Amino acid sequence: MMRVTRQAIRPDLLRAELFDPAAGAYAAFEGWVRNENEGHEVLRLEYEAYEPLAVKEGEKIIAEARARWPVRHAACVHRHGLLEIGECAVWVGVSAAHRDAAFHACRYIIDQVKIRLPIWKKEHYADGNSGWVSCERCAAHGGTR
Amino acid sequence: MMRVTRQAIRPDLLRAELFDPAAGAYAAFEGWVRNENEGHEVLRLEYEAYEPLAVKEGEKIIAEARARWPVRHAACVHRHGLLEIGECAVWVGVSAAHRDAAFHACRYIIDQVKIRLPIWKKEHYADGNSGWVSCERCAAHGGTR
Amino acid sequence: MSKQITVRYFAAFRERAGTDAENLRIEADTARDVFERVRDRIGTAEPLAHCKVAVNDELVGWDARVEDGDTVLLFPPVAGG
Amino acid sequence: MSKQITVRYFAAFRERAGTDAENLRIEADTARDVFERVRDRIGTAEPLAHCKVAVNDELVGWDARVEDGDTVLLFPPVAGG
Repeated sequence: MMRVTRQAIRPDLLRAELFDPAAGAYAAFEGWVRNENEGHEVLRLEYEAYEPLAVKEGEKIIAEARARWPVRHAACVHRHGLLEIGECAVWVGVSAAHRDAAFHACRYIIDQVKIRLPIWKKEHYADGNSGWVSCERCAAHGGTR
Repeated sequence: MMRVTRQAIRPDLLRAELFDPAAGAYAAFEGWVRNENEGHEVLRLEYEAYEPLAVKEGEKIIAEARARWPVRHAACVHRHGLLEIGECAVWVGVSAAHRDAAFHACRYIIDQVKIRLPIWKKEHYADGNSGWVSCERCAAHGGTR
Repeated sequence: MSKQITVRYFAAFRERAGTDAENLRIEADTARDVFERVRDRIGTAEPLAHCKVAVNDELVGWDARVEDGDTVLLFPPVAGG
Repeated sequence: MSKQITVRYFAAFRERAGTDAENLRIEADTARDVFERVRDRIGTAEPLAHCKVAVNDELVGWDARVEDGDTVLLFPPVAGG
């Protein structure tokens, strides 16, 4: 399940969708908006997403993870719009019988989401400037990290 | 922060304790009671813990993780008593500037918790039998996995 | 032979082009041709390898053919998460 | 020279011993000696390497010395998580 939304992400509700009596392990990842990037004080982040393709590509990534590791359920939600420091920009959750599969699938999904989804972010700095985060920096440093 | 408790684990509340404006990544793990182990249908699990030492050893594990990876906050809660299928037996949460540290620290903590804390579990089976899960099986297969 | 192509711009490309989308009549066989045709318009020196392209909502390679009436989406380097 | 040792049993050991704890007057220099002294009582063939021991709430190795008045905690193979 992949969703791209302007609504606040609710990890507590999303987690409940992955419950399964055969699942002994649950691994989750969240990307939070942080207050600093490469020495610049960041005030907020503006995410732009092309929803139809972001959803399609996200579903593909989740299917790849399911094919590689024996997981029960896997899901990802990416938010867009204007986000404040501390807000959740992306959530990934995976339930599985065993923890090894849950951890690996969770890591795979967030790593791929960050480099493949048509989503962009603009940082708004304390000095009044703003700038789009580019892929080269992104590849080396991550976004919400 | 390490806690060992008979109370139900509330991941939503625990997660909030790890918020940090400098954290761009949050990784979490939960062990859920599953309905099957090695071909036996499991009805519930009974955890026994020796609290004083479990807390002390857990704090040590968390300190080791903090020394190895640059994390902002790391915490673990292990429950004991009688747990039903689907209930959360253990929770680990880590916030960090970057996701690599969050994932590694989270994995390290749960791996060590499973083999070092003075905690035992007895499986109650559908056929009326019950049995303590022993370490040899545990080392190979995990408990809640 | 010129084709009618709708080009859509995103993020930094959209800001530099000053528009979300435009209809162009251009000579173009591939997605790459479309990008090169508008490169000045979106004022970027970004190498193609860092950008992505979709034709009619399918992510494709830069060698993908474009046909008359297609919509080409030009994506600057992505940065999700 | 015999010592007064309080031995505490956990999980499977507790069930087999039929008690949480007992006070023993035994000849024992190390934690290993205490374990061997009660091995029959807790009816286990578990190798020492799979078990853990604490003296006065500190996890220690099996070679740790025990003194008169110590409390020795015997832990069967753990299985947290």
